[in-house]
Amino acid sequence: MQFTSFGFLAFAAALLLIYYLIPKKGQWMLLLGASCLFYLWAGTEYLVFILITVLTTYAATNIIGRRLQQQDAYIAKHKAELSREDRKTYKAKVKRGNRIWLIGCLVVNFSVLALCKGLLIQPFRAMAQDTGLDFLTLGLPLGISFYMFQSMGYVIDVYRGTVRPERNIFRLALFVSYFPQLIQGPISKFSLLAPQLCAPHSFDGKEVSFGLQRMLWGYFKKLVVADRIAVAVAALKGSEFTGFGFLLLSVFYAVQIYADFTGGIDITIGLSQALGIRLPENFIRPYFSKNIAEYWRRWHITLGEWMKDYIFYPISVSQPMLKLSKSARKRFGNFGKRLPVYVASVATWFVTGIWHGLTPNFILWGMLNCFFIVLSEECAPLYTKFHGKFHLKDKAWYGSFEILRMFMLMNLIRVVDLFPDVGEYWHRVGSLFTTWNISLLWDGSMMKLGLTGLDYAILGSALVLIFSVSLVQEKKGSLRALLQTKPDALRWALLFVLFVAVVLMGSYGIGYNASNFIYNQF
Amino acid sequence: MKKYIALLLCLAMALSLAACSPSENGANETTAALPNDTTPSQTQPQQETTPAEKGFTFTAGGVEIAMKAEASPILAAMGEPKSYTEETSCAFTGLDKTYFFGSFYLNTYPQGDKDHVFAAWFADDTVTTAEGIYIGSTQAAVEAAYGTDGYNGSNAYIINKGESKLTIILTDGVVSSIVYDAVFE
Amino acid sequence: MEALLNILSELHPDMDFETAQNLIDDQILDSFDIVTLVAEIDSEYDVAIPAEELIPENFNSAQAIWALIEKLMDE
Amino acid sequence: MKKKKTFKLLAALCLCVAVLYLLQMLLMPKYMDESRDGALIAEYYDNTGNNDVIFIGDCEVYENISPITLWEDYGITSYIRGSPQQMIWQSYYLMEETFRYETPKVVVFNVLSMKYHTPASAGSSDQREAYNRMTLDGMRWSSSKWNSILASMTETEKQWQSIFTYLFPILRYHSRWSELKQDDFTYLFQKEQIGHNGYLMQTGIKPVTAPHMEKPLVDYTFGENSYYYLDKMVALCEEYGVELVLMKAPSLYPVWWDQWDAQMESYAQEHGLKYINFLELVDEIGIDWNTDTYDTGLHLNVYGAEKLASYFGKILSEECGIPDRRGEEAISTLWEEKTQAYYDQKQALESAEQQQGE
Repeated sequence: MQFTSFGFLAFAAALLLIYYLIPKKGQWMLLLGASCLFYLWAGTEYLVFILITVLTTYAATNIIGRRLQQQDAYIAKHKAELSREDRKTYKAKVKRGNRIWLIGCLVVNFSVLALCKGLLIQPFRAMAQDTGLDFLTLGLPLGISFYMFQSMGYVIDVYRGTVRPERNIFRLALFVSYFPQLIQGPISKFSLLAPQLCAPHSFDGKEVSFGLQRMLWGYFKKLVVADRIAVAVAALKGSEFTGFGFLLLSVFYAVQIYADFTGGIDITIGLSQALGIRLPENFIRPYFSKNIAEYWRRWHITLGEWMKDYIFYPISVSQPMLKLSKSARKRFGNFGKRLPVYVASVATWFVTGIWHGLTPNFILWGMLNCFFIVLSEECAPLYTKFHGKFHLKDKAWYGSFEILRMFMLMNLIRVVDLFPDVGEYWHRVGSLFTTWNISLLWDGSMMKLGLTGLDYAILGSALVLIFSVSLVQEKKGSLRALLQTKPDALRWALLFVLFVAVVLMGSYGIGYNASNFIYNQF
Repeated sequence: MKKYIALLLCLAMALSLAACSPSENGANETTAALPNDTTPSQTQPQQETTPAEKGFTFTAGGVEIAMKAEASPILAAMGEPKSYTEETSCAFTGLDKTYFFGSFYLNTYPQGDKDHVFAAWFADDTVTTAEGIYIGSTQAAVEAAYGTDGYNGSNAYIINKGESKLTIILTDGVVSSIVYDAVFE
Repeated sequence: MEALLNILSELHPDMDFETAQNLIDDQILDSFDIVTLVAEIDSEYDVAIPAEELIPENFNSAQAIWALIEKLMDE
Repeated sequence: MKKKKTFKLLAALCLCVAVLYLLQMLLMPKYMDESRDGALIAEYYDNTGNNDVIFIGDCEVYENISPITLWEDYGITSYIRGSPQQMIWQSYYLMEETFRYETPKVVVFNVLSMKYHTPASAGSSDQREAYNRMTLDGMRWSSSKWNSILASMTETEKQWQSIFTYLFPILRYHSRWSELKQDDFTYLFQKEQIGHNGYLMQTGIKPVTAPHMEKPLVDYTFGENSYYYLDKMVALCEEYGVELVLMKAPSLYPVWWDQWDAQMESYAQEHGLKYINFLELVDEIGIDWNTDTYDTGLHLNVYGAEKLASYFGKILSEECGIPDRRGEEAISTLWEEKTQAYYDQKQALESAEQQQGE
């Protein structure tokens, strides 16, 4: 069920109503029921995948949890007779056992994920179709990349001893399948999300109203902007658009993906807020970033955090890496010191790449990001020197220049998503330097992308609005809180106008085509 | 008028949202496709595109007649039809035209500013399919030419190939009608 | 503690680490710095900081880092 | 204080709903100038009660029979509940709805739509959806409308969960605001009467030039779903004590195959119904294909429709016992007005036609 379907809205409305009417003890069960329904809607055959994750996660975390408990009990009991060394060896032994359970669980789950993703690409796709697994080739089970990572993060946390395992399998199932974040995240941490899911929530008018406002804003971005510009993005992928056309594609794609992804997240977070559940932010106006590291702290934050906590840090502070660091330092000096970080970065971005898709272009996408991060890190002293000399940073325009530079760079990296054929991508990138066809802006080509002049005007106005709102948020914080201080009538009027704008200008439904209504035969 | 309304709406929308028309068709088709980057769960596999297979044809008046082909060369070759009707087109805007050439009927639909073949059916046994079947052929001959896959179990063979559908209807074990249709997605 | 402060000021010479309390939250130390720090601490104090201890609370100030080192040495 | 706030909130909500409702009225097609057929269904509610005969079906009823002639020649009061390409399930639910307003003596159902057994069998999905709108949007809310919508939705519509767009048509027509015309404002609150008791008048003439040609079918048996709704019609009429008459209008195409005719013949016999295939009675009725059709035989024009009504009225009054109500004063006055409007339009259309011809 898509967020933009009428069914989803009706579903969410009904849920909200029931949620605050039933006894608070039952709220989490209602959420679980709703999540199951949501998942079943996508297709019954996919339910088995999420069940595998729930069951294996439940088993592994509870076994590890019990072993840790036994360990603590044992140490407490024999505190007097155990030396520090004894304690260490005992703990290490328990940890070795735990690790087996952890790895078992991770292997099972990531194999399922790899299988599901792998069957989408050739030659495995053809093999699956031959063996009757063809339903798996139609698309990924709903939200599998998201709930899988969220659950595995939880298993690792239990292994590390930072959270206690959930004993109630149904509560765990809710944590895994909580439907608002099933489609596109955010990837929440167990310690933050699970207690909220199961806590009783009383109706709080302000929270519900804020949540709904945020949903409305999300729908505006998704329906008015993302779904409208999607046509043009698809058209610009056509082979005739090289040079400036490619640059345009990268910008259009940036608009589409931003409006779509942040809009969807707004709907997710907004709905959750209306339910009394706070989810982590996933975006903080990423296009205002001035460098790539900042960009990745502001774009798809929860994925970045996940990668940092479970891939980047564990690799970079592992014993072999520390050893490597020591030896490399002797040989290469300061660069050697950073070597482990770079190795870990490459690994992290490789995983991030294949998480997005098992095709070469996503791996290239990850590596490009990694390359620029490392590059900017290595060049940092150079920059410092440069700025020490020229004092550009004091200039008012320099900040905007940095933002624009970052925006264009990230656009060009991101657009590789659209080209499964990596060669085609490089060809287009090359054409940036050879083809100067900026004239397509006014030679009528823009009108052949499936958008009318009115569409462009809507898009333009909507983007101005989104930009202004972002600017206010960047400078003054929450716009909703700001509006709250204004007269009720003004706030209501603004929200109503926004609502009407979504209804009238959203790209949804069958679309009115007058010629269909012209009577012609029966 | 349109401009006034646009202007009015513009004013009404204090948020400086310009009033414009959403594109009618295209937008809806793509709403389902969320970007891969953000939502791997929605990743759609690349569709394999097989080159279009050639559809069923038959030959009359020295021209090969294929579905969706442009009608004008066929009409030129066939000369004056014995009968001709036209009616407002149902699925397309414009006129559906039906020609009768004595041995077969030809039905066309407009696309762009040209007519294309929408359907054709035989009227007598002077025309044969490219596979040699005509009105009066036996069921055995049909099966020899087209196999048994398209048999509907009672009175007809319905076979799809490329952008065409061939329907052969039998009465008492003998071919009584042969119909070609253009196939649209 | 002395050695730790040295390591820190090597990373960011212009910072006063003795008083700073929000090294992570104010984005003074990024993930690259943390990893470097872990390596340095490992060679200086022979204490391996495991990945699960790499959380903001443990790295927000020099004192917090020092407390972490002491805790790990104690184990 | 709190009371005041609640009041304000309620007032604001009412205002929002009112604005949305107005917008919806504005955005819905008015069917006054183009696609006038779309306006017919909604007009019934101003003409309920006292109709002894109800015609139900697609354009083969609302283009081919003139109720005014039935009144003038036989004093029969009748109404046509038809819309473009009206599917049999839509006809059934319209029948059900009509019986909430009045119980006629005879219901006449035109059987052409038997050929479509599912929404998908009626051609292109987009077009089908548009016809659904013309039939369904005009209906007032009732369980009949709801059920009719559920039975009518095409695959595309189901995918879009279009049920919500029937509940709130603004969701269907939301993008129409850039195409609004003067008509949309003129007829915002009050529409003109387009039909004459459900009859849509056409005065043009376009003679039949050649026999219509249609390709043979593999299977001529009507679909199960078609029979399912026909059975329901029979049962419903029985329940209300209404006589059901089946008719096939004298439209030359779509072709009414002999095999179809035979099936209707035997169905009528089996259920003790009257089935009249007017195609076989063209000469008796006196239809002249050179003057009585406006589109080469697909529909009759007003001259043909008057001839058919004149012929059909005889059957209705003599065989079905429909009374002559010209003696009833109230009804007479009402119908005289209708007759006047009918001839006014006829004259207007004819002179417009003439002007165009010159």
